Amino acid sequence: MDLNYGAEYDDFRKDVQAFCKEYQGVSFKSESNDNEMSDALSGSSVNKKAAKEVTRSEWQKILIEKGFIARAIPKEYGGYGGETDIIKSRIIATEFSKAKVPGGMGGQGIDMLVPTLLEWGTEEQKQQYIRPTLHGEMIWCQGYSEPNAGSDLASLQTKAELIDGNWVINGQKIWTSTAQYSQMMFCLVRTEPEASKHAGISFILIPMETPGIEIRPLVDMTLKAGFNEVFFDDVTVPEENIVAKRGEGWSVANSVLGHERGSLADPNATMNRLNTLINMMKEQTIDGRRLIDIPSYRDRLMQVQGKVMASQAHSLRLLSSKINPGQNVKLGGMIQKLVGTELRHELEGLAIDVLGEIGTLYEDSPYLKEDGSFQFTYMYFLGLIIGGGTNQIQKNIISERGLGMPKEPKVTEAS
Amino acid sequence: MDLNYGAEYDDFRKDVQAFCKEYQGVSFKSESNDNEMSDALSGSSVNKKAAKEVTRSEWQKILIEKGFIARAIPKEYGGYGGETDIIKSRIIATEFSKAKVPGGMGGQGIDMLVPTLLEWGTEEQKQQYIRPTLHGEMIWCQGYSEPNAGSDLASLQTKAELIDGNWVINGQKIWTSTAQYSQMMFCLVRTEPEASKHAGISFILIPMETPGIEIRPLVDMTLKAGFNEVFFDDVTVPEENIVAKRGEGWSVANSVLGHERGSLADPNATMNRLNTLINMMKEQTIDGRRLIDIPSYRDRLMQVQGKVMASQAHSLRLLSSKINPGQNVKLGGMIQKLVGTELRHELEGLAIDVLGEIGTLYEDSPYLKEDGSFQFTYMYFLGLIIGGGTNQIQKNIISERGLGMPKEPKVTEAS
Amino acid sequence: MFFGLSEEQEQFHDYVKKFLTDNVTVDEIRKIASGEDVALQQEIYGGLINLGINALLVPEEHGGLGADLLSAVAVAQGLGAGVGPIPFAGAYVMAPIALNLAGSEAQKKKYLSQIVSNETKFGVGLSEYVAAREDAGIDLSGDKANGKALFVIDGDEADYFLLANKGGVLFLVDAKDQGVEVTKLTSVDKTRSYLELTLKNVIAEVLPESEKNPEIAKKVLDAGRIIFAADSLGASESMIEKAVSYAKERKQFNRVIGSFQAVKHMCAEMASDLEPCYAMLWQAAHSFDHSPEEARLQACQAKSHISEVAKMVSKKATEVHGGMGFTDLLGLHYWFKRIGLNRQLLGGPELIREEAAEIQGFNQ
Amino acid sequence: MFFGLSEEQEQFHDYVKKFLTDNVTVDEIRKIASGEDVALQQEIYGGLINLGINALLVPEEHGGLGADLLSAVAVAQGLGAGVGPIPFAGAYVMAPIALNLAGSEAQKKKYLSQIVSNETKFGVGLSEYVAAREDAGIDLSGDKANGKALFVIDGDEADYFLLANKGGVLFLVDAKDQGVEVTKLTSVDKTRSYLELTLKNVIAEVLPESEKNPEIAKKVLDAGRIIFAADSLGASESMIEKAVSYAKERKQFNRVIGSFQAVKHMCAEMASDLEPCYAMLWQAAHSFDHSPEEARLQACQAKSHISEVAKMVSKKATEVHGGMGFTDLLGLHYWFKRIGLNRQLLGGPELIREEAAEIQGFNQ
Repeated sequence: MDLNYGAEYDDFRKDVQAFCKEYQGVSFKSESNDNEMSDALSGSSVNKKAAKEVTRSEWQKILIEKGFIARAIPKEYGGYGGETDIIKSRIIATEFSKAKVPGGMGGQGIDMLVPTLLEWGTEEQKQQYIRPTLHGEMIWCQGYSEPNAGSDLASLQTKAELIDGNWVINGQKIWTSTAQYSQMMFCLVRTEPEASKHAGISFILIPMETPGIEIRPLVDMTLKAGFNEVFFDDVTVPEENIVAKRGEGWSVANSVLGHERGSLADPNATMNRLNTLINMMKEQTIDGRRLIDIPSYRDRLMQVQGKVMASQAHSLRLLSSKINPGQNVKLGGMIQKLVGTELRHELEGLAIDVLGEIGTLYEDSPYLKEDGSFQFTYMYFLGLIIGGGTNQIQKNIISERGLGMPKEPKVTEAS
Repeated sequence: MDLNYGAEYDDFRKDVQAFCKEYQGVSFKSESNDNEMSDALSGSSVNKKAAKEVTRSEWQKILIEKGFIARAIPKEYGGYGGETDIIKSRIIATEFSKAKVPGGMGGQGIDMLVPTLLEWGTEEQKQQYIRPTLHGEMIWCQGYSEPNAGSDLASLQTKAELIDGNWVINGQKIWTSTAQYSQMMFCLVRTEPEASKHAGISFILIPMETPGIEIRPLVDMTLKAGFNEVFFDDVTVPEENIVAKRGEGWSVANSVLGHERGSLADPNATMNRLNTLINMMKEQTIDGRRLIDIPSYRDRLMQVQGKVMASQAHSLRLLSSKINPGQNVKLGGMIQKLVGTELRHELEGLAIDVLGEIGTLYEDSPYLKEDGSFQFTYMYFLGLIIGGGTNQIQKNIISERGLGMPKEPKVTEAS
Repeated sequence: MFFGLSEEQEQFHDYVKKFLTDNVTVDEIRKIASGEDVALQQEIYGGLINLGINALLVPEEHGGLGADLLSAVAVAQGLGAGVGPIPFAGAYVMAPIALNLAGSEAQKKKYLSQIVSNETKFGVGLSEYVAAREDAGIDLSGDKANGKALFVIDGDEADYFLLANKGGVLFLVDAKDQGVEVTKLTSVDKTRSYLELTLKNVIAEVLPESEKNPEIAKKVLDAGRIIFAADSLGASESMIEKAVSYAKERKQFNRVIGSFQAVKHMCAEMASDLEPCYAMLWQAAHSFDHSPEEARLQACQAKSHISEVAKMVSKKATEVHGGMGFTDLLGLHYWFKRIGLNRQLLGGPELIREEAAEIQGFNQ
Repeated sequence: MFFGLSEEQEQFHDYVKKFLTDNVTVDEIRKIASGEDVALQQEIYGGLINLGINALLVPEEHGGLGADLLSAVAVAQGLGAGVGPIPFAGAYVMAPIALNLAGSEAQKKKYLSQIVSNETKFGVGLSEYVAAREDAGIDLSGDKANGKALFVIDGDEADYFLLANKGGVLFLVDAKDQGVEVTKLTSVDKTRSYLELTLKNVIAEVLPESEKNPEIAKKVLDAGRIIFAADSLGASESMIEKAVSYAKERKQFNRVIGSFQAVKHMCAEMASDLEPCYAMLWQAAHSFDHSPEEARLQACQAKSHISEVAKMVSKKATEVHGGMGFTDLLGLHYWFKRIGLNRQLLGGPELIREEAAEIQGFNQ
């Protein structure tokens, strides 16, 4: 066990700290696609009074230049051109979080499309898409799920036919977040209707301005977060917008899917939320008694704290396994989505319970605590328990791939 | 809602009370097949100082004569010859329990074989077996499960062939409680190897003295309760020992199986155990603090109490549904085994936890509380969660028969 | 001996459930929750008033139906099942019970008959009596009330508010009194009203028996808790029904998802935990009228236990619906939120379990 | 940066686990638990002493290996995995740590080297310090101790007992002292020793630093709790392994039961809850040596959280085994009982969570 990162990293941390000091209080000129609850989700508190204003895109460029994001992406595609270094990533995350300096943009373009193109894309595709994506100038949405292809994603039916050198796409996608702000979509479509379920899928890039695309907002139970349905009616894009070969779409999608699953419930964000909850329990009272002095609340808090501590330590172990190749924590990575989303949902539910009737308030009230984010996040994480491969599907994966248990016998006909 | 039983029953209750007063302090001349933990299981406290002594069999006859047991069984077979009246049964149970007067014998002969014979038996079988069984002179054990036929009972392989007017039986049974004390076994055997799984089974009565039977005690995790394995090597019994027709054994068994499942966790016994636990938590201390004054223990106690109260009220509703034919509580009956065994296991686990290190003591120690029965019962009810159709099987039944959900698609080949 | 809802109570329940199923589709709930269609809400309200839910608990001598609490439970189960967007627990259960138990003869005569005629509506605010949050709390001196009452229920069109001070003295204030300032609070459950009252030197009309007997306020509280438990039970029942029927239709992997053991077992677990709650709830309501010595404990345990079961159901039923459960399309979340609000009203499970222990003398 | 067991620690762990798997079959555990084969137990004990588990935590200057607590955790995981029927947590973790932190130079010199040579064995009884049950408790006046210590661990062949009074003063008593009366207690877990001591005017050899610094007793307690958590984690790991492999072999309904979603999900739930416990445990052990300011909270949380997870695992793994899980045939219950005893030793989860809150200043 060695929790020190070494001198090189100590120096790096100092650089990051200096940067954070310089940019402390930075804020963004208002752009549209900010989610008002994103801070609650990431567990951080909002820095509302800002000193410096930059655009999101400017900020991206500053961060790339410093190597704080897009670190391992070649310079020619707009990245920093360095080596992957997850310890540095962690130091950056930690120090930015401490100083309340905003990190780089996330989103499906940067998190999923860029690594996909780096692995599967043609030189032209890399040249064309990566730089504007990294700079926040090209926003992407993901077209995977369909109304009848959720847990069973591979049964998707949106069709693309190659007609006169163009893909002509018809069908429907659902759960497409940020569709309304996106310039582009990466999309799974069925191009080989004769092939088997998994082998008939291709991965295609679609400009969202293309005629024939209709976006309908999909309101969810929080009445806030922005999912959409996207309809395609003879949407036509050039043949070269395919990534990898025809029928390789399933492999393309799977090569980065694991990444998304792990990132749905960041243990550090959970720890921040726990601290927010603890502080609130010290401040709020019932009949003059502090919430934290009510033993049954406190016992539940301690139970949740135990789980949060375990999760956080576990994330360190996973980090370690990435930089120490001998360390095998295969199962340890697989459980992250299941354990993390359930824990976060539980934590937010506890916050609601200790607040009692105040905990039921929503949207707008002088009595709201943390902007009512506990209710929002309680529901949002129930959504994440369901989304990104429901936790039932996760249990299938853990038992089959993690524990080597047999698959369920296949059923060919619908019962 | 009407919780009164009416004047007739008030009178009956007085009769029962008078009887209980007369026999208060009755105890049994020692016979062998008492389970030392049976009181903990039934939730009652043991009446150790006894005034009157009778044999088990004498006591059975007294109770039958009064109509307190075997009430609806015809006189000609040794019963009381009255009508089924579950309110009277409940009054008897309540008053006997209050006065700590022992009830009638249970066991698989009286609870399962007698109703089976009444429904399916020939006149000769009824004449021959019911009376001695009711009188406690003929003890029965049940030969159903086999090592490879547990949850999937219908796949049982113990074979009976009809040779020269005799059934010749070979095979093995497991989980046979009281086999070592029994005069008789009722047994499911495969008589029609060509028929389908369920249609190939017959129900046969086997005297335990028959040569070729070997009983091996099966020690369980409590190291106490008495299960056995029973081996059959050319065990030969007369052709007329079959109940109903060849191949009807599955139907015969199922006609009384539901009864056993419901009786595995009596809510009144659970309530008695809860009261035992509460009293103990008032008496025992940690660093001078009463256990019941430790808020996190108390909160768990209150949670369990809520469940126990719900179970007890539910049992009244089930009772009501039996005497008021219009009342439909189909699902209500199905859940009893699942809910009851889990609750009891949880309750006993709570008792162990509040006792802490004292709760880990077992078998013999001056510090044992309630004879160490919490540990015993904690394990025993884990056994019941598994036995009598595991709680996973129960959930299948509840979802399929109770909620009308589809069966899992059948798989014909082993994977 | 009969343990259960009487035929009449069953009918009441079925009528309410059916009325809401027929008249209040998810689209309509959505309009009501967003405040878009107030007329519709009034229409539904009127329909249920026609059934007599307002007169249910008013004694016959004051023109009511003189029914017992179990009848109100039957109605509340139906309201929960259909997320009925109308006042009930406060206006038509707690208020008439309080007036009947604690009011003077003159007060009873005046107000109870007005409840029956629906001329006068009561909002109810006992939150500070149960557990005061923030700087809330009401000071009652003589016939003047000052302070703040949070989480007043059923108060949207109230003519009077029934309130209590910390000592359990019940009193009425006139909504038109100049010193009464009303602020709307928004909860997750927008099908029901939620108010904050600020009282400045407001005339308080005390219900005199409550001054003499502090048990009366507790009794009113018991009734409210039993009704919210009934509401959550009804909502849970609907969520399970919806989950089971969705699972029988939705196909994935060439099978209806209801044929997967994981989905079946989730449904079985919900049903198994909910099923005993019916009897628990009915027994509590029955005891309220017929075995008062058992009623307080049963009311506390019913509220806390059913709240816990309902929370589990609201999560699992949503999960069974997959992504559709998370959207607004099926509107499943209205039931989820109804259960969420009921859980906290008049005390969350932990606080009520503390009370349950106290009732039994377990707290030193 | 490396988060995990070092290669050497892994080897220690694997050696212990393998040694027990190879040498201690279920039949042998059964004989040891029933007291039938004491020689076998001695042989196993000897084998593990040969590995040096006794010398592990003794500083090098006293002839020991001078290893850190994480190394002891590696051993304890292995012992839990194989229900190792030998003394460890008390004799070779808590005793050397107590002696090293609280002993005088003379005491260290004398006793620590005797631990290394295994001439002297220590039983440990801190139960009364943690939470006194019944009329237990030790009164220490000058160099005389009186009273009763329950649940002394590792004491079967002890030459000395390490005890504490309520104030956390640690002291040794000689097992041969006439005033020491030893009674065996039987717990569910018969693979480990459990004693009651009655002390009448017994000579108490105080470890002097513990008088000056009450934090030392807490530190000894932390170490013990971390070790019992490690033992439960190892036992849980084995139970999951056994459940998974049983489910892959056992057939019902023409399928291996491990292909049923219900069984698969039970296994996935066990594995998912256990997996983060490794890191939690290792971090606590690491902090014990390297970040003492974080160690107490981490030790408390590791003990209570892992105890809860292990309880769940012990139930579900037994259920996956069906009837066979309930019998003595596979001996699965030895792991079940090991987890059951560990859970209560040095404080059950609720009591320890109270402490965890206190450490953070959450209790008023």
